[in-house]
Amino acid sequence: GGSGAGKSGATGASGDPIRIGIGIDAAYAPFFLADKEGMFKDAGLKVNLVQFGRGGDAVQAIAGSQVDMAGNSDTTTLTLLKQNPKLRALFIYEQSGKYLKVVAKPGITKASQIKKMGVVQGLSDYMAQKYFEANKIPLDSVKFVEADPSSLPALTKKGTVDAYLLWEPWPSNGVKLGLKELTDTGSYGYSYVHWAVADSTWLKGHEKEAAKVAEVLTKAAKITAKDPDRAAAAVESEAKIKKADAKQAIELVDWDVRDFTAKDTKSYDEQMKYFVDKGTLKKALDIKPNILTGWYDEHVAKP
Amino acid sequence: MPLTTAKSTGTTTSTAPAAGVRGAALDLDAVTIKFGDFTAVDSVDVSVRAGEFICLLGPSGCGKSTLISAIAGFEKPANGRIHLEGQEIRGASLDVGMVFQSSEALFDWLTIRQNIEYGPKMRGVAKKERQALADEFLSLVGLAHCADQLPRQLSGGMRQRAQIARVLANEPRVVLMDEPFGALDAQTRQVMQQELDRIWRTSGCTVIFVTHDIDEAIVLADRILVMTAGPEATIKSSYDVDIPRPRDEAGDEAIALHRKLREDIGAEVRKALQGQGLTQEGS
Amino acid sequence: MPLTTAKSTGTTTSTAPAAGVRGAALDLDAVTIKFGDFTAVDSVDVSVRAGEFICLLGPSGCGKSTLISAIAGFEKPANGRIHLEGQEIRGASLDVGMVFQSSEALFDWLTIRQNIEYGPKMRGVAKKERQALADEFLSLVGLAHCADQLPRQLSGGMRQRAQIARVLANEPRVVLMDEPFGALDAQTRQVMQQELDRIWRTSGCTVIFVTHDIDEAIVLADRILVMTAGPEATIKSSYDVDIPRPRDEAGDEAIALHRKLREDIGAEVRKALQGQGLTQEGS
Amino acid sequence: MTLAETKPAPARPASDKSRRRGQKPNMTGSLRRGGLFIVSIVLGLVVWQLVASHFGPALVASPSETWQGAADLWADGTLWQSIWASSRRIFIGWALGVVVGAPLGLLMGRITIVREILDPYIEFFRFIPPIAFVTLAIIWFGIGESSKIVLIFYTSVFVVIINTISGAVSTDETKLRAAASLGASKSQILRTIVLPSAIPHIVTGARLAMGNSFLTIVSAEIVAAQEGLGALIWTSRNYGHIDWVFVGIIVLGALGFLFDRVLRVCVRPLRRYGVKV
Amino acid sequence: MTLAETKPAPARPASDKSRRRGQKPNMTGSLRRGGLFIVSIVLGLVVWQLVASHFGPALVASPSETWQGAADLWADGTLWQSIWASSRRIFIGWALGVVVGAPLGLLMGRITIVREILDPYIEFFRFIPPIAFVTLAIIWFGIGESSKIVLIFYTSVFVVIINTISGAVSTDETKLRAAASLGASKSQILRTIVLPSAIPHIVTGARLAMGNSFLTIVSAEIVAAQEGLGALIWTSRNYGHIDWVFVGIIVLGALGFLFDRVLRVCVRPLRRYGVKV
Ligand SMILES: Nc1ncnc2c1ncn2[C@@H]1O[C@H](COP(=O)(O)OP(=O)(O)OP(=O)(O)O)[C@@H](O)[C@H]1O
Ligand SMILES: Nc1ncnc2c1ncn2[C@@H]1O[C@H](COP(=O)(O)OP(=O)(O)OP(=O)(O)O)[C@@H](O)[C@H]1O
Ligand SMILES: [Mg+2]
Ligand SMILES: [Mg+2]
Repeated sequence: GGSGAGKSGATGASGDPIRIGIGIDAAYAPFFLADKEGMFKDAGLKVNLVQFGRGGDAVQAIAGSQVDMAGNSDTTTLTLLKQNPKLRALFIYEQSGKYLKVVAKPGITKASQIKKMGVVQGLSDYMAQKYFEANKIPLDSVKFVEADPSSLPALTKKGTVDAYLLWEPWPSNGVKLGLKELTDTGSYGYSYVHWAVADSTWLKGHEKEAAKVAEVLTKAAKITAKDPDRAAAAVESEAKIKKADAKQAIELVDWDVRDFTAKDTKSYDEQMKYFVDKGTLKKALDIKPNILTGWYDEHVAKP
Repeated sequence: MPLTTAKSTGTTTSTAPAAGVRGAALDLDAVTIKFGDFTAVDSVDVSVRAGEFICLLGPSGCGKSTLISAIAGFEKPANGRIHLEGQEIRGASLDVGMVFQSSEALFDWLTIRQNIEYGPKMRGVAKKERQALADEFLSLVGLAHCADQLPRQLSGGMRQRAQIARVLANEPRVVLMDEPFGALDAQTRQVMQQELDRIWRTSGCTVIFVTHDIDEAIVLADRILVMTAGPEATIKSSYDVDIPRPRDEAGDEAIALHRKLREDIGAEVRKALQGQGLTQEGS
Repeated sequence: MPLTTAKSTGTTTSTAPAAGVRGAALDLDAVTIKFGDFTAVDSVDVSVRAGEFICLLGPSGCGKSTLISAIAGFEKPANGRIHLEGQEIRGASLDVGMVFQSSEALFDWLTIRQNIEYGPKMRGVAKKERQALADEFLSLVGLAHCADQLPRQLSGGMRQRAQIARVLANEPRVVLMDEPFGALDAQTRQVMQQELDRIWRTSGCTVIFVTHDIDEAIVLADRILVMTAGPEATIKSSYDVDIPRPRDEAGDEAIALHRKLREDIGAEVRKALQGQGLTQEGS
Repeated sequence: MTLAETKPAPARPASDKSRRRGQKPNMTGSLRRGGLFIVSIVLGLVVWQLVASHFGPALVASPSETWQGAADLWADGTLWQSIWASSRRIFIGWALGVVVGAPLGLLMGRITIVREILDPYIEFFRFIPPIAFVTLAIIWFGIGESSKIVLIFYTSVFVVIINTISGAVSTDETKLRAAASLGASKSQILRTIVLPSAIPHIVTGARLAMGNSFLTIVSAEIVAAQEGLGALIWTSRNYGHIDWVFVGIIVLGALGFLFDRVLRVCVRPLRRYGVKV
Repeated sequence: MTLAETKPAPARPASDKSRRRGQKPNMTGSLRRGGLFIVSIVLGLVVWQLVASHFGPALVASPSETWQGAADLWADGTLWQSIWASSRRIFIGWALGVVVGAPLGLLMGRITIVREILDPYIEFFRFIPPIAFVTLAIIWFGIGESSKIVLIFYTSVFVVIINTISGAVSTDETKLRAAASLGASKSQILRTIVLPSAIPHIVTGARLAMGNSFLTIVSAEIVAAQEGLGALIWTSRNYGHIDWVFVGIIVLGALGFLFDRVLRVCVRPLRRYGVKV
């Protein structure tokens, strides 16, 4: 049964439990692993993992003071900063150039053949634009069709769209339907990145705990990278995702907990520009106060 | 106050209710009607000739409505059979029209005129004809002035008259009437009786008429049936009324028959009332 | 068939309906009742003494039900006032009980007993007492044997009796009855009349009784009011009935009064019927 | 609507005619109603403002923020486009639901065999959230309007069916008997007796179905909707645009209110069938 | 339920007693009903299988795949846990909806001022999708059970209110008058006349509200739900686990079917109030 997450607070630890909001997704493998194997408890932490249908909701729950920390993809979280100035990005715990892929219907082999592109608003849309830009194809020559992830493989198979760009499991799902993987985002230099985010007010009094969480995740990420089976088992039991699927997803990701780099910051400026162009944001936000570059290196001793 | 035959004014006589319609013979053969364990009507045997006018009398709650419901095909007898011209009755039909005791039977959402036109409309009678028919029966029951009102805008007696017009306009072969004139004043009632009598004679339909008014039964009926007090009510006695029409309820024969009937029903009522802890002194 | 006073059997007399209840005087002062543009009742002036028994007669559809609805507080007069013991009537109340013309007024989801106990229960009468009251009135109207049945399981006449019991059990100061005995056979009707008479005399309540039966009016009333034919119906004439009680409808005085009333109403009905395209021959 | 209280004197179901005439008491009545309505709105705004100030703009957009958001969306045409797109979908899906549901309900209510055959399916499918059918709807009906309309139809049709059945089974027995013995055939009875008797229930069903259509608009527009209030709410929510989420919500509520008022006015001529709204 | 047809003879509303006795015709009736039911299920399965083979396992799980999925989920206890968790939420939210909605509907139906005050709010909020309130619900009621129950309550209460109002306003005028002149006070009339008259409508409202509760379970469980059928459907959907999605759907449908049957049995004693289900 996967109900353990909510009540996994270790006995004996002092203080209020730390509530961490996560999505129900293999991208949160280190969290599931740490929770399942009692690593938080071993570090003297009392942690409650709170699962949300979508990672975005987990971050929003910080605004509602329902959780203290959360994990989510950078692109999604960026847009949330406008309404939630108290969000603080602490570190990155995973990145991958292979997690998002372009999948096309049979007969289509290169970007120039794609006339209709299936995307999901946000991350997928952004990466798809970069894909066409990288292939020097003008964006106005492609029609972007927005849909929800689970229907895109079928729509591509039906021919409603020529291709789509999505995260796992939808690329493999499409392959099962007879579609072809064209490429992944890494091939044109873009990665899918997850942030660990905290509530600034909470963080003030809990720097030490946050650091400990980072340490535990660092450890858990290493295990995830080394032993995908073990991590997949944890995902299966905590999030009801089939082990094989979880493992497949886990293997596509670089599990490495780290601080922000200049390259990251540059990518955020680009994304900000994308959102302003799209009208999602009225003007580019100054996100420097929200992204605590250096926090990880300062608080977490490199092993 | 002796009354001769009635006549409705104006155009009505020209479009007289389909003189071609013939009454139908009815045969009730050991009819028993139950509600669950309760036997309301038990083994009723009656033969009604085509075109006969039957009045049904009996104490309150004996089973008159139940019996005619069965004839109308609404109630399935637990035992026995009812035949209309040799055909077993298996459900409601155009042949048997019913004026219900309660005026809930009117269709609230239709005007009085539309209520009256309902049957002909369902039968596919052309609009013109339907209207003429409705006009005729509206004035027959004295409701021409409220043809376009809804049933809830009428008084109890007017609603009952509307129901009568609706059934008669449909020209059924057998007309069942459950205390149709109960809510009318004596004079309106007389006019209605006369109209009914006229229609009956013109159309030759069979009528079974439930009433509590013995005089009414005497004025109208070819034959009067008296039911026993329920439960397990049955036909107690049958009186042929041989008085020549038009009849005078104050005539000698009529008065003698009245007395007999009163005695007959009275005995049943007393039986019923005694069972219910009530007595009637001095009678 | 002369009838002397009635008496109900057994226990009923001992728990006689609260002899202390006094009737109330009613004053109708230029009462006019409209439905939209239609004036049903126009300028009715009537004074009813406390404890008086009034019978209201009139052609079908003239406005009898409308008038007593106003007295019950259901219909607000467009003009004029109705006073009960000097207090203007502004809505339905415990003081004025009403037996409706239609038995839809019974509560379908309650048994007959529960219907009868309804009023006392609402007034907070203790359970024991309520039961005794219900028993009394159940046997009064001859429904003791179907106390636990639902209204839809009764015949039309039985339902009407249940309604009467329900109102009387509530001991109102004014009892309004809209053709309460219309669906009863002659004998049951007589018994009911006698019971009503007895209750009226014991309790001293005021009664306004709508009926189409002239004899009934003569047997029961202190005063008979005849209404004109509608629309704009009003009180045409008033007859004091001075015949000593118990009355015999076959007595000379009664027959004379009957004739007068019949003539009086008849004239109104003829007026109404002529307006509706109907005539009555020979009268 | 003035029939509500039990005792005030003009409670008797008066004629249509009499009730239509605007008499003085009705005038003050509608004045009071108008006043109450404004008070309701003002009160709602005050409570909203209080809630908003309590939770802050990250969670609850204040009335003024929402107003600003609405103005922005209005200026670039998005708002009007969304309203129009969603209204169309809702209306068509709902109308289909009523048009299909009412006859089905009548048949199921009065014909045993039809009910026995259809009942298990209806009692099964009406409990399944439309979100489960999003993918199937897209595959079958494409990413155009049809799939969205079908999803809205899906959530409205059952409500109409169930309510119509309940109306059909409670048709007055005496009227059914009367019609049958006046020579009406089964199908005529269905059309001329059962249908009129069930009209108040059908109207209630239609009003509830309208509500359900609105509730489904988000699920329906999650898919391939570039425009529409549901899409607006969903994407704004994903981007943390609380003010736009609130614009969507308020507009949906107001639109629903409006639709219901219009529906009520449209069914006024049905008053003789006992419709009281 | 045998009252459906117009003409068959025992159509007259017979006494409760007579209808309860299982007589022979009823025996064959229930046999036929049972047979039809099985035919319905088999037919449904066949159609499902055909659809599944047509679309393939990536889009539509076949009956056998679904069965396998269910067996797996059953084996590790997830299924039972989900059923139990969701049933609890649905039941509590729904029951609250009925308990709050019915009295409110009665008051709104009969007391003009109450209706005039509450009507604008109800006609506004009933059109707003619960998904819009997910965030607020969490903030107010926490991430535990309460917020989910509140969301379910939200979608069921309006249905009950609207249906109850429609019942209350159609209370027979003669009965209201009779009660008033038998001395019943306004509140007594509400309790003893309006309520009994509205019971069939309340029951229909409750049945529809049950449907709406089920439709909301996915929205409700998107949030912070570790278990439940809505969460199962949502997660599996996001992971392309079509078989588990189908397990969730089928179980929801079957559960709804079951709940409705239980409800119908529970309201049987209300038959004298005119409840026919
Ligand atoms: N649906 C029913 N269920 C149970 N019993 C019923 C039902 N309908 C009628 N009865 C019973 O059957 C008997 C006869 O009823 P019926 O209505 O036929 O009487 P009636 O002769 O028409 O009386 P009335 O003159 O008062 O109208 C009564 O005792 C009544 O209680
Ligand atoms: N709700 C209403 N709307 C319009 N007109 C009505 C309404 N109720 C009654 N009327 C009209 O008022 C007049 C009087 O009706 P009322 O019911 O008082 O007659 P009544 O004397 O009781 O007749 P009956 O003896 O037939 O019961 C009738 O012409 C009727 O059409
Ligand atoms: Mg009868
Ligand atoms: Mg009257």
